[in-house]
Amino acid sequence: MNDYENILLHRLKWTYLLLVVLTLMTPVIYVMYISFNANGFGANEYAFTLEFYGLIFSDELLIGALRWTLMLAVVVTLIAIPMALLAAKYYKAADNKLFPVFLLLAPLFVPPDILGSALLVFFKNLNLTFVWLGDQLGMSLFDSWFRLSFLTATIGLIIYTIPYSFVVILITMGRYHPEQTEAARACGANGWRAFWDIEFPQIRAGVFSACAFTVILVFNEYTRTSLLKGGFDTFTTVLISQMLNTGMSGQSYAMSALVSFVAIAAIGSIIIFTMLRAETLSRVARAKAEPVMS
Amino acid sequence: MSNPLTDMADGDTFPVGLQKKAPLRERLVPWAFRAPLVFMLLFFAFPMAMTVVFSVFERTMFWMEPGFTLFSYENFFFSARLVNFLNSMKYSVISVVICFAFGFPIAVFVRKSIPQIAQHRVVLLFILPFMVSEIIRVFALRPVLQRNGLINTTLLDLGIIDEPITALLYTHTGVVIGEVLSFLPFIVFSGFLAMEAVPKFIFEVCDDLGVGPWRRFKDVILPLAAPGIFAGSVFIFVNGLGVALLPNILGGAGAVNAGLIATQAITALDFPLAMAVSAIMMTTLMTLLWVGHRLFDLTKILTPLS
Amino acid sequence: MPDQKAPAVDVRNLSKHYGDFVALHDVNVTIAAGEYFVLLGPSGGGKTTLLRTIGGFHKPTKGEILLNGRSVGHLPPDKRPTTMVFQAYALFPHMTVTQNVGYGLKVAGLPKDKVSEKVDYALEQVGLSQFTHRKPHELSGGQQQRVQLARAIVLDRDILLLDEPLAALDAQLRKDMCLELKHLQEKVGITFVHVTHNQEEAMTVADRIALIANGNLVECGNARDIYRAPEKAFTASFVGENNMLSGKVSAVNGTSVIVDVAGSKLTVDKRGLAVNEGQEVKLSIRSECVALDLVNGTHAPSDGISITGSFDESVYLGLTTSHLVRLPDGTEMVSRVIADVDDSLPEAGAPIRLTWKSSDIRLHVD
Amino acid sequence: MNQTEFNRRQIMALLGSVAAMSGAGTMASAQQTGLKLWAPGIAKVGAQDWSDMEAQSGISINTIAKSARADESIQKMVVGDGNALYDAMTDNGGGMEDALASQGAIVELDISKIPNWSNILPSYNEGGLSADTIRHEGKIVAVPYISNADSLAFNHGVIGEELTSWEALFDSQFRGRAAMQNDFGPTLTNTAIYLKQSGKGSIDNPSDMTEDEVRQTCEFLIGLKKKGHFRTFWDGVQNGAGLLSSEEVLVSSCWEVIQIFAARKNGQDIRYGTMKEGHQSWNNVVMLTRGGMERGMDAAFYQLANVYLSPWFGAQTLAGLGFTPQMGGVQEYVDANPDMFDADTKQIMSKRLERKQARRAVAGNSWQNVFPTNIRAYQDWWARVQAA
Repeated sequence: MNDYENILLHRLKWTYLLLVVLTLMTPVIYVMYISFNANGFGANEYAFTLEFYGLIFSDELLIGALRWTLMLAVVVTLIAIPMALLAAKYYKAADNKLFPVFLLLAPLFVPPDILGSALLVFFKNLNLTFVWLGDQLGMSLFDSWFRLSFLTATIGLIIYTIPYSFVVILITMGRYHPEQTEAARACGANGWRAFWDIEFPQIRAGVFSACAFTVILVFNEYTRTSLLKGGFDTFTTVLISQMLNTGMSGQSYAMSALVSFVAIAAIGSIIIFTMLRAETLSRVARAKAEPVMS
Repeated sequence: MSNPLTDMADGDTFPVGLQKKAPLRERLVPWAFRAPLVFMLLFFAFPMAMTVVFSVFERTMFWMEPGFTLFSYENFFFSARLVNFLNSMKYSVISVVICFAFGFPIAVFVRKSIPQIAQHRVVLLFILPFMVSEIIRVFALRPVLQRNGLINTTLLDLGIIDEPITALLYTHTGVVIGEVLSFLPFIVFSGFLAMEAVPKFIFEVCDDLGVGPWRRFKDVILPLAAPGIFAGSVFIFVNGLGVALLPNILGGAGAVNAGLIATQAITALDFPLAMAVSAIMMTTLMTLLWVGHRLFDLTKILTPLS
Repeated sequence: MPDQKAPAVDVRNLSKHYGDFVALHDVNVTIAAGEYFVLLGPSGGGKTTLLRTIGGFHKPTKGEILLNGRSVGHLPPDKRPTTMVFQAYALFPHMTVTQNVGYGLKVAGLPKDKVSEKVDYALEQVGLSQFTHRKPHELSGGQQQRVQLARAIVLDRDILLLDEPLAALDAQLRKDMCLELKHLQEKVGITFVHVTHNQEEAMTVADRIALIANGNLVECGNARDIYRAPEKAFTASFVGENNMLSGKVSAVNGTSVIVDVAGSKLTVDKRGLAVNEGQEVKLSIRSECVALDLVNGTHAPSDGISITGSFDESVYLGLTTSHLVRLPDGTEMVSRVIADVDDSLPEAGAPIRLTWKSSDIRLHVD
Repeated sequence: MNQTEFNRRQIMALLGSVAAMSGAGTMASAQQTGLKLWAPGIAKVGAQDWSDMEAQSGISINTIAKSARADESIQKMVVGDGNALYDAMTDNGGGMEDALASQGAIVELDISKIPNWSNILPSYNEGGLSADTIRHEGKIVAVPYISNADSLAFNHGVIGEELTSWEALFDSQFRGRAAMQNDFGPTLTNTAIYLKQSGKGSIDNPSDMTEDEVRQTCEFLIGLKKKGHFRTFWDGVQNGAGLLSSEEVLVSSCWEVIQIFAARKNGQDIRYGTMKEGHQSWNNVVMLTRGGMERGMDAAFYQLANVYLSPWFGAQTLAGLGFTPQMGGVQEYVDANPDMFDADTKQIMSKRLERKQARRAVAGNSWQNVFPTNIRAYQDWWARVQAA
């Protein structure tokens, strides 16, 4: 942004950008708007009420679904993030970079329904083969390993979220200088200590935002989970089955509004926090630089 | 560039001068780094490849049995499904173009005239729409686009139109609107990543040489950012083709894409057909990525990261 | 305790291949304990690869490395009696100076008070006692390198490896740091292995210098021998400002040979090298040993220790002035003089004779 | 602890969490002690959640939401793991109970354990009109809880006149303002009834058509769809009601509960007509799964079934969702406790009951069979209609 640029044009571009973000946000705001409307979706008159927010925690179905979704989110994050970290380290050191990149980013390009149905049929067949194998060997240890259950949903979601966390972690790793790991090794730290003491504290921000991102993705994902889940209901599948049946109950709107509000607050605080830290760092740096000049 | 794989491997001491075979533990460690790839091979690459095999199975009442028949492909190619598939391809291309027209300039603007530290934060703004589940976002579009929806009522109040536009919903336009609103952020992300390949001084140099924004875009930015743009466009195209949600909720007559065909087939217990559609989608995807890689080496996308 | 007589670093026919690129080819070198040894050479010559192989960051393809008599080929960097100072970016940005310096001790498991005591002593040695709570990005280049030094010496390892530690500093600071490094080494008394491409830095700090180029150890010796009596042609071309001449041997008599260079016959001491007639050889004369013979011009008979050419131009560099002369076959010779020449110089293109002492010209066969 | 340590520990953690997960998965489902009921929202009355139903039946109920699609439930119960997940389920009688019983997914019921079975509608008893809708090979395998004759909902406020024939749904005056259900069962049966009664198609039995009859019906619909006659095909109550209340469509073949919700939403005059050609009648039944029986949940099932056949439930569903009660004695029950419903609800209830009798009296009615003999033809042709 040099000095000669036309300030008006710059502001115009900024307003255009914010306008696009606003239009993309209308569904989120619309859901929040409905969640406070007493007579629910699509009604003409509007009566403000907080009733539904109260109902959220008494709605057994919703709370059960929330519990399952949280469990799914936690387990997927606990597995996907370390895997993304290992994959990023492997990618950095690998000489043939095309293969890991293709394998790890390809799930981004596979549409949800296609991935879901392909995995569904694959797991069913796998389960049938395991059952057949069990009969041959006369034991039923792994009969129900791959039936559609929590495990299959977790595997599907790991495949869905790992590209996102892989890229996020790779971006933060881009700024890390490998000489520091070597320096740590030269100081007597072994591989793990060098990683844990030196590299991890510097890529921690990336790892945490990857975790937050994965949790949000798992929370809001419907298509793949609905195809691969077992008998339990996750947050989104309950919302959809309500939509397809008697219509989303008031508290469902309230819950989704609450979830998106919490997520926005999380992302918003990350933005503000980094802004503040950048501000304080630059102010401190300026203060330090001052005396030298004077 | 030291190779973390090897240094991390020799994790413990040996008696002096003894050069025996590396212990199991040392050979195990490089495998820990390959575990994610093995997982992806086992549970992603292998199942997607198996779709081709399952697509030629015989269909039974409730499941399928091994066999070889091209009935599913025939069922796909010689029926209205093919017309729908080609149609949804056409509309996907339209939404790619619209997304690119609306989204890419934002990436250029962010990269060009926003200070370096603030850039990531501005791009983060585009993650906010994903805070609500994709399905609620699409459902919420209905009251906006329908006959007495938000758009029609505001236009009517302003007197711009005198009777509501019905083409916004339950038509192909509705699907395209849904696709654009769902996938616009992705062109901003991939554009932003692609613009990483365009060094900052390019803008000063072009100004210096008196190069107008359009020519600068055509001759300089486009060639440099091509891999990222291509990846973003393929992402939107393939998702437009494969997300069943959009035509299902917003589409009307004939608005059926591959994803919807697959899921409808699954509900109708016609698993071989669903696998045939998945196989066809995977081949389209692979050819697109292969062509893209030949034209502009796609690994260039991640080079700014490593 | 490593036995005294074993050399600190003993590299035996070490080779390192990256695919078909040969980074190091059959290198043999021994560095005595307590010696300040410098690996000098052009960038990409393999000196850094050698240093990093000694440090354990690369595995040798062939050959062996013994530190204090023990083979360490399979040991990782943290298990070797070595530690390292890098060119840049090697300080831990999220730690203060004290934490940086004390990290090695913390990893070794020393109690807290012992660590802070040793850290303060090390910081004092490098003169950074009042910067203890600063973060790396708040220090200057020189201070950062001093912190690295402190971080290395605090570990009391036997061998300290330095990978172009002063390359990122500006000229004046580099001069001061060279002397500091030398004094630190004498004070601490452990072996330093220092990699640089800067000849001056090498000669300031080094007890012995090894010249390494395209994967080979060209020559090894103390600063004075390398400068005054280079064995190999490459050493001459790299160290100091030597005039390199190539010619054919026209006659061999006793301890000297006659070499035909650009039409003149030069007599050169054989130095015991096996040379026969007609062989292509290289000669090197340090430019400060070459004098412009303004007195008897070109008509004096050729006496084997002079050559004629046409004057090109002269370049005034303050302390020295360089006179450029073009020989009949196009090669260029430089005569460098300390004194500020006040009398008139010949015009460009005028024939001129260059003379030198017979002991100053050296014969090289490879 | 060194690098290899980290990786081994990390792999252990990975395996540990996988085991924990599958453990958690099974543990969580076992811990829910109540009757695991796979049912849609319309299977409950009274409060928003299932508390009233639980109070009446004296058991705890864990419901898993179920969509109306027939083939989805077959897939889940026969190929999927429905039996492991659900103790009881609901679906359309007269078809689904035969399919599931034939595959051994549901079990025969012992009606002696259901006291209220005595006041069930006579047509369900042996030899009655709809006897076979709850029996498979003569054995009772299902308990009906609601039934109805689906008709045409229309926006009387806008149209201005009472519609009494399916002709209106397919008439060009409502081009682009008509809608039908996005499920081959009801839509094809309704269209077939119209084609049969109006003589436009040679259809013998609309509820179990031959391949050629299915072709005729679907080609009729495809022709209309190509002319842009249908605004859309609705999925679920909220979608159907929204179409009518937002005047997106003026006529729609749908369930009566959709017409009630649409009318209630913005107070428009949306009515549910009686069609002279006949209606697609159906009932919804609750069934005990084999898994439920094996897990000893049959006692709880019988208590719930007893509530479904109680006049209390009949009155509530008639008043709330407008479905036909499956038992007699509802009117006496309402008179017995006058304070349950206010005056005009009672008046609406009696008017609804009247109109339902009128609809059931129409000769052309035919049963919606969700599992017709050549279901494959239905599915293939329906895919063509959807793709048109």
